[in-house]
Amino acid sequence: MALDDIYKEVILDHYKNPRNKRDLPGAEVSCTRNNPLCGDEITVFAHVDDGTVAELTFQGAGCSISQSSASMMTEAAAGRTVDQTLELAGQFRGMMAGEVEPDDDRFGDLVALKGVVKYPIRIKCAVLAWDVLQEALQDTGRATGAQPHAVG
Amino acid sequence: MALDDIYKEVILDHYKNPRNKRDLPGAEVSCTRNNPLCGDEITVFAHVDDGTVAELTFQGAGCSISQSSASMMTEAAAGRTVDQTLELAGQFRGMMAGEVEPDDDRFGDLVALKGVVKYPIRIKCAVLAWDVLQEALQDTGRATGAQPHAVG
Amino acid sequence: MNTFDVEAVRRDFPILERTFDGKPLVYLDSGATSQKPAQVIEAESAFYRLHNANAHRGIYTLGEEATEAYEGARSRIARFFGVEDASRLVFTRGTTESINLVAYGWGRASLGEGDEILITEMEHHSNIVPWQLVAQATGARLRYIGLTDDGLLDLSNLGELLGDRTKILGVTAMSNALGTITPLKQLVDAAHAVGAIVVVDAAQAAPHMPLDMDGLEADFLAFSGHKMLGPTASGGLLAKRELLDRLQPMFGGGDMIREVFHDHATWNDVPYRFEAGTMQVAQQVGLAAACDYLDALGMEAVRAHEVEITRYAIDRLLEAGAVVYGPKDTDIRGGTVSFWYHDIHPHDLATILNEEGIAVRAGHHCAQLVMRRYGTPATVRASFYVYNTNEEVDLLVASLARAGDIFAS
Amino acid sequence: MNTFDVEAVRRDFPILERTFDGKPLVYLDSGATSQKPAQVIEAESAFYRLHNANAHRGIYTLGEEATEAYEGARSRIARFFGVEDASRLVFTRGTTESINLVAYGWGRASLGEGDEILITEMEHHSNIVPWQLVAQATGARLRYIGLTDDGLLDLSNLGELLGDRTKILGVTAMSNALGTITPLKQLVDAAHAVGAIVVVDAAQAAPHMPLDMDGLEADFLAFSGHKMLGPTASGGLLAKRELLDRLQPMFGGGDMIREVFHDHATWNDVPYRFEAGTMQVAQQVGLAAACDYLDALGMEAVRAHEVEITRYAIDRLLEAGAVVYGPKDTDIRGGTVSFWYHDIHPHDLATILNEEGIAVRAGHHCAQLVMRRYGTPATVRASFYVYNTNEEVDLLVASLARAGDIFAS
Ligand SMILES: Cc1ncc(COP(=O)(O)O)c(C=O)c1O
Ligand SMILES: Cc1ncc(COP(=O)(O)O)c(C=O)c1O
Repeated sequence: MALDDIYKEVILDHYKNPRNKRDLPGAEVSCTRNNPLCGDEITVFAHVDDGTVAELTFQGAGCSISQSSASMMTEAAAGRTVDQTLELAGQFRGMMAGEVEPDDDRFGDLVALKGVVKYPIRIKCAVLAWDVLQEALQDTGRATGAQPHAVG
Repeated sequence: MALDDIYKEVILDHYKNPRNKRDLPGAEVSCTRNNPLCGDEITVFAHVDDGTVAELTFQGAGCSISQSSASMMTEAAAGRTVDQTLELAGQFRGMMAGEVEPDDDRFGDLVALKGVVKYPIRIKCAVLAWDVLQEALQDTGRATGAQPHAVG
Repeated sequence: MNTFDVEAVRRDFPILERTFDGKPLVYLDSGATSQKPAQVIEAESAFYRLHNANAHRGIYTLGEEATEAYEGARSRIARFFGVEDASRLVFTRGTTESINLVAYGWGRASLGEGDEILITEMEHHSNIVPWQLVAQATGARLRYIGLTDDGLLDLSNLGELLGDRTKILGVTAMSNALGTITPLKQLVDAAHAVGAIVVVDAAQAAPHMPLDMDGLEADFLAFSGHKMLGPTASGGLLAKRELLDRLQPMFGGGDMIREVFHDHATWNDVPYRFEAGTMQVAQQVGLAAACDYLDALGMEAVRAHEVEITRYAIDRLLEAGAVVYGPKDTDIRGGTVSFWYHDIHPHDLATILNEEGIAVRAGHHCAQLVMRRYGTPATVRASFYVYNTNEEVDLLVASLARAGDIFAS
Repeated sequence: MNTFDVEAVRRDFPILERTFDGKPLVYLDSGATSQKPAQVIEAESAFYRLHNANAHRGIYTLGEEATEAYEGARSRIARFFGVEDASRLVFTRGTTESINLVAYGWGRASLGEGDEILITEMEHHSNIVPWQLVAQATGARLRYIGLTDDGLLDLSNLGELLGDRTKILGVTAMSNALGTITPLKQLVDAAHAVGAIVVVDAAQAAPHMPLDMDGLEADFLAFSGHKMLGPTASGGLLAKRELLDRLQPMFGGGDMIREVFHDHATWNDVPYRFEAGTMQVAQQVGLAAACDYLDALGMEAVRAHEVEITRYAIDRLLEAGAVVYGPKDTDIRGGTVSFWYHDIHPHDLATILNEEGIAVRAGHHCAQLVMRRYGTPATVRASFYVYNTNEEVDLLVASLARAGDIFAS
């Protein structure tokens, strides 16, 4: 059954028991973004210390794919340098574009999201958290994040 | 040949030798209108004296149908009362809509325009002069006529 | 037609032959866009094959045919809404463009500080954002009629919201997120009593129930052809004639002018002055065929069919433990049913239903204020039309159980 | 294709089988709108039969197919103009809407007193009236590049017309009234040298000659699908990406927003923030098929075919004693030939030609400033495309003689 590819146990587990889902007081870096199609929303908080993502948490609401991806991301990225994290983001994107073969060591639970590739419209859900993280890290100056072009 | 219906000799004669095509200094009534599709333009001038169209002239440029119709109109309408003229306009419109059987006595040369009914898009050419006349007579207050809704 | 023969209707819709992994398409997203009967598809392509030319321009026979087809469509579509004077119908791409035309041509042109625009929290973004832009550009104030817990307009404080300062009331005839049919006549009367004009968003109502433009006494009424069996890019704005005479054109260009000089131009007659450039000729011809199709079914019969299926769907969904938004009484709602099933996120639910060939929408339905009002970021929405059956509802409900299993595991 | 097989092309156009009183259609009004090959008609109707759903909205497979078709069309059409980044293409109904989008989203949003907009007397009303409205709304000054007696832009005083105050230059790539191909690259360079942006009206050029958006360095480029073998209601606005980031949205509504609050909204990404409401999905899919068709012919071959027929037509018309407007040199003109035959009014001539099945346009061609410049209220215009032949030109010229007889009598 095709649905097994997407609703794997590990995904549902991260969805129901999200890791690192909390505010991070005093975070140097934070960013919020939503998916305009569906309203899924993710905020990422990070302590960046000497070029390293020392601690990484998230808040948000949305579907199992967006929320589990965020949860897995906080596990996979924490402790890496900013550059390594951005590289990982690129590789994750590559996996979701069907271009990069995932590597268990680096990806950990994230490998489970590979099945989402077969559901093109859900890919945006899977990469949302990574978009936010990337934006947060690239743009440490802004505290409130990436809401573009407000009216008025 | 169908074209004989529209390009009758009398039409071409009025086109080439228009009657009453001149300005009318001191006209109480005048109005200009054009056909936005094609740019045909007619100005009508009238001396209205005691409820009668004492004198009627036109100026304009355009196709054989619009210009001959104007020329014929100046002949058919002059000397009638304003009410009679407006009635004639209504009958002419009726003929061009294929609803009124023309009556030689009242219409004179105008009967020749009946063939235009077969050319729907040219009907507007035939009635243009009558539109202008009607507007001029209904609206004796305005000197410069019916250009509606200028910008700025 | 006395009895509604849904099987005969279904045979007219080629797309219903599609299968996905062997499962037939169960299309429950007509609220987003309707499917098209062969008659409409053929009307549009016959126009290209036989009569295509630029309308209002050519002196040749083909050009006359195109003009007749286009203006014939205008009369036909106006008549669908009970309007005999075709010049009261301005063609647009659909509801969004129609509302924006009023927002630019009336709102921006006439509002200022101290004026108010009143809309409802039930509106689609297309009847909110244009008014926000008007408010920002003119200094007018944008106010909202709220919603009751049952998904109705909260009219308890209407007397406070609607007053001399109110110049425009914008209201949907039927909510695309809740299904609610609004008490339009009451609102129109109240607005007219204070001198406000009423802009009705009929995107959802026009396809699904009889609408009588003049019975409603609406000032402007916007609709989308693509939601009522017509082609994409068809639709329009109906108006009282005297308001069109005062509406300012939004777009400048060809065919909307009478004369052009270096520094200014004069306008063509109504409605042409609002139709700048080459319009969606073939599409409006297709929409006229859609009006023929719907009128042959009879809009009362269409409404009755949808009431039946909606009643059935709501009952079955509630039985299955779903939370259904909006009113449950089919007298005051259309066939658009928003719900949550257990705590399965709408996206997940839609993906699982899709595996069964079932097409439902999941999201905020361009009605974020409604979502926020009821404290949810999204719902699943099943919306029914002439080609849907109770059997399809059964399939939907059976598939919900399956989704429950996956998320319970 | 190396040699241009016009008979094979003609077989693709169902409408060319039409006869009028036994006389085959001779369609010489492609400047107004082109005819459609079966491939385009089929692409649009296949979308309805197989993939119809609202793009960008559905999570289900059909919705993904519709989104892919729509976004695939965006890439395909952008590529027709040499543009790889599809987000640089905003879909619109055509040239008029595209130019108005720039006029509202850039002109009104950024111009003021002291600023100047420079256009040419050769423009179609669609590239004049929107700028008049901008000038009136903002206090900017509208100026004109004049025309030479030969039908070219008079650039002798360009240095005086174009300066620091010039913020926008609007210019057609090919005149629809005179056929003139303008020296775009020279104008773009001159405009950029003073910091003005350039809005190119490619309505006539896009169908008839290779156009390389980036080679031209145009800032905005507007085109109409219906003139390039595509459906009515298809078309778009191409832009430099960084300008789209700064362009203000014109329409508010669904799908163009990111988030909507009571008092304001935030915008979606480029190009979606300019596409409010349900768009002309099926029509843009049809236009992509038209781009396939044209690219299979090869735009160089299309241009060569038209140069040949235009050369032939001008020679035959001049021989017959017609007065031909615009340049006679086919290197600097397209296949749009405006003329007077003797002193027969264009309307009369068009009616007489129509009796022979020949469709030409008579009128001001939405270019009243051109008409006034050359002292005529109207011309007859024959405009050629991929399906026209020299034999059709012969028929045209033979019928002129007949008209001469009627009016000489
Ligand atoms: C040069 C030119 N610009 C603009 C337009 C307007 O195009 P559309 O009517 O498709 O908006 C036309 C077509 O009539 C044209 O020829
Ligand atoms: C109530 C309502 N208003 C407006 C719209 C916008 O219609 P369109 O996208 O056809 O412009 C819709 C459709 O999504 C709707 O349901």
